Amino acid sequence: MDMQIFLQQLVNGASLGSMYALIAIGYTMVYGVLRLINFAHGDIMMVGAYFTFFAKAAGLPFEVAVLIGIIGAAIVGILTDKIAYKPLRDAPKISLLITAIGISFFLENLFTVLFGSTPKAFSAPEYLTKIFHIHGIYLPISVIIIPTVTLLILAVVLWILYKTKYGMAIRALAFDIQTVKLMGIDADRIIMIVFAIGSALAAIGGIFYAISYPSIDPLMGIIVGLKAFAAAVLGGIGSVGGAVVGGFILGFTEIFVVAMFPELGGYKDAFAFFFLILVLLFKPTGIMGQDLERGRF
Amino acid sequence: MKKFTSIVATMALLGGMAYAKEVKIGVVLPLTGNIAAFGQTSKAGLDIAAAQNNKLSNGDTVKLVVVDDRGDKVEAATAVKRLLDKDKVSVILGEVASSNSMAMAPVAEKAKTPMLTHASTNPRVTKGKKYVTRACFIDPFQGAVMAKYALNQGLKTAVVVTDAKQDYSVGLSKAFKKAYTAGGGKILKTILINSGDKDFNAQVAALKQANPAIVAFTGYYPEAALMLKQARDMGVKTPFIGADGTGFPQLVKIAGKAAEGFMYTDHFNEAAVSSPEAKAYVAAYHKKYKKPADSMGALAADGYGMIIQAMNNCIKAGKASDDKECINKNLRNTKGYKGITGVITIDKDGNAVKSAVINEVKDGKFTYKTTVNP
Amino acid sequence: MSGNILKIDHITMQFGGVTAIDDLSFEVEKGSIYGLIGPNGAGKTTIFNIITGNLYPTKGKVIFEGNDITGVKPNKVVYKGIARTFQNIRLFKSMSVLDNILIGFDAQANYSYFEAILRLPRYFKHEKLIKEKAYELMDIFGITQFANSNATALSYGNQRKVEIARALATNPKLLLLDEPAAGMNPNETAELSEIIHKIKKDFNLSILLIEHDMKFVNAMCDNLTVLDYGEKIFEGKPADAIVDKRVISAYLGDFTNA
Amino acid sequence: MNKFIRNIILIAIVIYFIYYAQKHFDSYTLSILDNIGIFAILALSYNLINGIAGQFSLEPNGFVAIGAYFTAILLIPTDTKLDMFALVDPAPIILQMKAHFLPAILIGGVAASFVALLLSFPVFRVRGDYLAIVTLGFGFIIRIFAINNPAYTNGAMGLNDIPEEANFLWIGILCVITFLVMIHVIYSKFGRAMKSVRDDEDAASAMGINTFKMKTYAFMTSAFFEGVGGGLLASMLTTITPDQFSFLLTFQLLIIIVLGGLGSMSGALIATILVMGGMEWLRFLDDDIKIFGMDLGAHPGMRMVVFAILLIVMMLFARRGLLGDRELTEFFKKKSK
Repeated sequence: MDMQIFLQQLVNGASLGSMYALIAIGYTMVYGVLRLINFAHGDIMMVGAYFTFFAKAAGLPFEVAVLIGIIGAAIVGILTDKIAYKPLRDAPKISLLITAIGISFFLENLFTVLFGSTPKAFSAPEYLTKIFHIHGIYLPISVIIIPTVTLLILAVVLWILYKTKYGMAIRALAFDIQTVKLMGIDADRIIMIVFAIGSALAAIGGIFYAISYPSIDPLMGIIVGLKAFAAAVLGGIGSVGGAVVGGFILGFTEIFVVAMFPELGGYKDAFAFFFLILVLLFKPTGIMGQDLERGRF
Repeated sequence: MKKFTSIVATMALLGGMAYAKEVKIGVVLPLTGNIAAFGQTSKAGLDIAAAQNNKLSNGDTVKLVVVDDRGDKVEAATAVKRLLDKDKVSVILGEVASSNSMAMAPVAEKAKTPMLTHASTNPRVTKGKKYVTRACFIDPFQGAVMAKYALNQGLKTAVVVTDAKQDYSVGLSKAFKKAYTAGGGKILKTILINSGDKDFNAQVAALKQANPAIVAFTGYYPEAALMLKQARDMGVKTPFIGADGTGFPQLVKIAGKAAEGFMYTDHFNEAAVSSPEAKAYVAAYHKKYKKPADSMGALAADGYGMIIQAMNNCIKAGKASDDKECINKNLRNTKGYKGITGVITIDKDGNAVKSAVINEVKDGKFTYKTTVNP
Repeated sequence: MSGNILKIDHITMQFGGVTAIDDLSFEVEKGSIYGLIGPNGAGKTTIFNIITGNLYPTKGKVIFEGNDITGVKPNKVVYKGIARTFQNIRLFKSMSVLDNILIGFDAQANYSYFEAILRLPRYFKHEKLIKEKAYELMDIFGITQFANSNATALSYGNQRKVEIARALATNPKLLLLDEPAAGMNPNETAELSEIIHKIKKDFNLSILLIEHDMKFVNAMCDNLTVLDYGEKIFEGKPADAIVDKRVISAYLGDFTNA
Repeated sequence: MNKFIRNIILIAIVIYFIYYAQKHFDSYTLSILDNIGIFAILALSYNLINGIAGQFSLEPNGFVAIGAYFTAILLIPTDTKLDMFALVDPAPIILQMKAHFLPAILIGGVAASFVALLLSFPVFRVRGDYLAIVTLGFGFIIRIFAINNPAYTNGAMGLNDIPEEANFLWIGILCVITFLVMIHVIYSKFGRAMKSVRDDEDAASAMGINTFKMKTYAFMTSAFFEGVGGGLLASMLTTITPDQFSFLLTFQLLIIIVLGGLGSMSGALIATILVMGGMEWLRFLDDDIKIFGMDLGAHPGMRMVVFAILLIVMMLFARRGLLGDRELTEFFKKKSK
C-alpha cells in the first residue's frame, strides 16, 4: 500500500469512525444510567436524518433543517423514554430490552408506512460536498469536517459530564440510582437529559452519515446502530471516551482491512463483531471500561 | 340456502355468457422491507394495467388479490398458500426477487397452479418447473448483452463488482464474465460488496488501482448510486455499466452528477416504445403518477396482460376462465405477445425470449441508446 | 479428638496494593466449633472466600484434611466436604424451599442428563431418595410446612435456617457459617445455637463461623481467632478473649454494644 | 401413576390432533400450523438457555442456520447440488453428504449442538449484556460466513429444491418431543441446577453446582433443538438463504419467550401461537382499508406498526409476560388448593 492510498484510507476511516463514535456515545450514556441496550438508538439516527430531509424539502435552509433534525430526534428520544422505558424502571431488565426492540420495530415501520421504503436522496449544500485534490488524495470536505466536529462534540459532552451540575448527577446516576434519589436529585429528569443528549448526537451522526452517503431509508439505522453498539462495547460500555475510541477503531478496521485484503470485502460487516469477541475474551470489560456493575463515564 | 345456490347455478348454466363471474389473480410482492421499492413500482404498473382492462372476453371480471411478503422468503411461500387456499386464486403473479420466487415456485408447482414471475431473472426460478413461467429475460442473456455492448465500445478490460448478498448479482456477474472473456475481454478483478453497505471507499481504491476500461456493476441501484458517487469523488473516471437492478430514478437522485454517463441494460425504456398498447400504458402512467414509467411496473403490467391473454384463449377454446391447467398451457405457449416491454415469446423452459434495451444517464435522465435482440 | 480438619497456613491476601489479610494462620480442630471474629473490614469473609476457592491467596495455603486445597474451584471444594452460608442470605429466589434444599443434594442424585430426559428408573429412584432426605432435613429445622413456599417469602430467621439446611444437604464435614445470627432477635438466636449444636452432633460436623455477636460466640465456640485489619490479634478460648487488651481496644465499640 | 396415565392420554390426544390436521386441513391452515410448530420448537429450546439457565444470549439464528444448512445439504440429491452451485463448484464433502429425512434433521441438531459446545468455552467467560452482544455477534458471523463460503453453502444464493419432506405430522410430533424433553430437563436436578445458576451463580457453585457445565448443558440442548427446528424449516420451505437467519429471527423468538414469561414452557407455547397467529391475523391491516365506503388506500407496513404497538403495550401492562416463570399447571394447582 503506497503512502497516497494509506493517507486516503486514513481520512476515510476517521470519517467513518466519527459517525460510529457519535452514535456509540448515545448507546453508552443510556447504558450508563439505565443499564439498557437501547436497540432503538440506531433508529433515532434515522429519525434525525429524515427530519432534516423533510425540513429541507419544505424549503428551509440546510442549517435550520439540521437543527430541526437534531431537536426532533432529541424529542423522539425523550418520548421513547417517557412512553416505553420509564414505566418499566422497576421491571426486569429484559422487559425493557423487549420494549426497546418494540420501539425499534415501531419507528422503522412507521417511517415505512408514512414515507415508503424507497431510499430518498439526501442533498447537502455545496460547501459540505466540495472535494479537494491534494497530491493524489481526494478529500471531500466532509471527511475533514466530520472528525473535527465529532471531537468538538466529545469535548463538549465531557465538559458537561465533568464540569456541570447535571453532568455530576449523570455520573452519580451511573453508579447508583437509589443514592441519587436519596440525594434529592430528580433521577427521571437526569435520564431525560441523557436521552436528549444521546439522541441529538445520534441525529448528528445520522446527518453526517446522510451527507457522506446521500441516501436515506427507514432501515438505515439497523446495521449502523448495531455496529455502533459493538463499538460502544468494544470501548467499554458506560465510558464516553471508550465509545469514541471504539468507534474510531471500528471505522479504521473496516476501511483498512478491506483496502489491504479486498477478498475479505464480504466479511466487512462481521469485523465489528469478530473484533469485539476477541477483545471481550481477553479483556471482558472492553478497552476503557471498568467493572460492568460499576458504570462510569 | 342450498336451494338458492342451486337456483343461481341453474341460472348461470342457462344464462351462459350473461352470468359473469370473478376470476382472481394472486399477486405476491415485497411492498415493505429491504426491497420494497421493487414491489411498489411493480404494483404501480400493475394498477395501471388492471384499470385499463379487468374484463375477460366472456364478461368475467378479473380481481387482483395483492399480498405483501416483506421481501421475506418464508412470508412469500406462506402468501402463496394463503392465496391458494383462502382466496382461491387461479394464477399467481410475482415475485420480483429471484430468491423469493424460488420459495414460491414449489408451492405453486405442487398445487398445479400457474405462476408467472414478471421480474425474477435467475435461471433457476423456472428450471424443472411445469407451472412456473416468467415475463422477463434471464441473467445469462442480460450478462451477455452487457458484455457485448462493452466490447463493441472497445472496452477490453473490466472490473466486475459483485454484490455477495444477491443471487441476482452473483448469477449476473458469472454470465457477464463468461460472455466478456469469450468475446476477447479481460477480467482484471472481482470486487465484492454487500447490499446495505454505504461505504465503498475501500472498494473504489481497489478499483482505482486496477484501472480497467470499464466497470461492470451487477448489483442493485442503492449501492450503484453510492459507489458511483464515491468513485467520481475519488477521481475515478472509468465508465460503469449496470443491469436492470440499477434502472431506478433514485439512482440519479442519489448519485447526482456522478451518475452521468452510467449505462445499464433494462427491460424497457418508455422512449423506445412503439406499439399502441405500450403507448397507452405510458400515457396512463404519466397521467396517474406524473413520472416516467419504469421497467418493473411495465413488466408487471406485461405479466398481467399475458395472464389475461391466456385466460381469453381458454375461453376461446371453450374452457372456463379459471381453468388452471388451461391457463398454464396457454401461458407456456405464449408466442409473440405484444407487450409493453417488447415482443414476448416463452421458450420450452418457461423463460421469456425478448429484447433488452440499453439506457444511459444523460442530464439526469435515462435516455434510450439501443435495443439488443436475443 | 484427632487433629485438625482445616489448617490456614500463612495466608496473605492483597487486593491491588491493599493487604486484606496478613500472614494469617490458625487450625480448626475436628469436631469443634471455631470462631473467627473481628470488626467490620477485618477480612473475615475474605478468609471464607479463600477457603471456598472464590479467591486465590497471594501467599499461603489452605490445608483440608491434610490435603492442599488452595485454589480448588468453589464447586469442587464442596465435594471435598466444605459447605458455606453467606453473610447476606443468598437463597435461590425463584425456587421453593424444597428446591433450594434439593440443590444441596445435587451431587447425591446420581442420574445422568439422558436418564432425566428419558425418565429412566434411576431418575425416579434418586429423586425420591433425595426428596426424602430433604424432608428429613426440613424436619430437623422445623421448616417442613414451608416446603412448597417460595424461599424468599419466609421470615428472616427461617430463611437462615433454609440456607443452613441447604449447606448441610451437600453432606459436609466442615460447615462455614458467615454471621448466622445477624439480624435475628434473641429468641431466634437462642433457637439457632441450639440447632447448630444439634446438627454438629448429628452430622458429625466441624464448624467455622464468623460472628459479630460476642455473646453468641461465647456460647458457641470452643476456640477463636480475633482479626483486626487482616492481622491476628488473638487466638484461644473465648473466655480469654474477653479479657485480652488488644481485643478490647480493637473491638471496643462492638463489645459495649453487645 | 394417575398423573402418568393422564399425561399419556393428553399426549395421545395432541398427537391425534396433529394426525387429523395433517389429513384434513387445507394447505394454508397447515402452513400456519407448520410455522407455529417450528417456532414453538425454537421458542421452547431458546427458553431453556435464556429463561431457565438465565444466560441472556442472542444466538438462536446462528444455530437455526447451522441446522438448516446441514439438513438441506444432506437432503438435496447430488446432481441437483452439481447443478445448483452456480458461483463455484461444490466442495467434495458437500457432494458426499447424504441422508434420509430423520437422520438429516438429527444430524443438523447434533451439528448445532457441537458448535454450541465449542462456543461455550469462550462465550461463558463473559456474563450479562456482554454475553448478549457476543452471542449476537456469533449469529451475525455465521450468516456472513455462509454468504462468503459458496463452495459449502452456495453463498448468497442459498440452497433451493430441498426435498419437501417436513409436514405437520413431523413438525407436530417433534414439537411435542421438544416440549417433553424441556419439561423433563426442568423438573430434574439439571433443571434445578440451571435455575440456581440463573438466580445466584456464586451461591450455586458454593452448593457444588458446576455452573459452567450447567450453562453448557442448557446451551447444547437449546442448540440441538434449534438445529432440528432449522432443519424442519429448510425442508418445509424447500429453499434457504443466509439472510433468512438474520437477528430478526432471534428477536422474534425473544419476543415470544418474554411474552410467554421467561422460563415458562407453556407460556412459550401460548406466546408462539399468539405471535405467529397474530402476525397472520393482522395481515388485513396491510390491505386496502375502507371505512364507510371511503378508500384510505393500502398502507403496507401498518401491520408491523400495530404489532410493535401491541408488543410495547403488552410489555407495559404484563411485565413478566403472560405466565411469569410458572407453568400453566401451577395455576390450576393454586386454584384447586
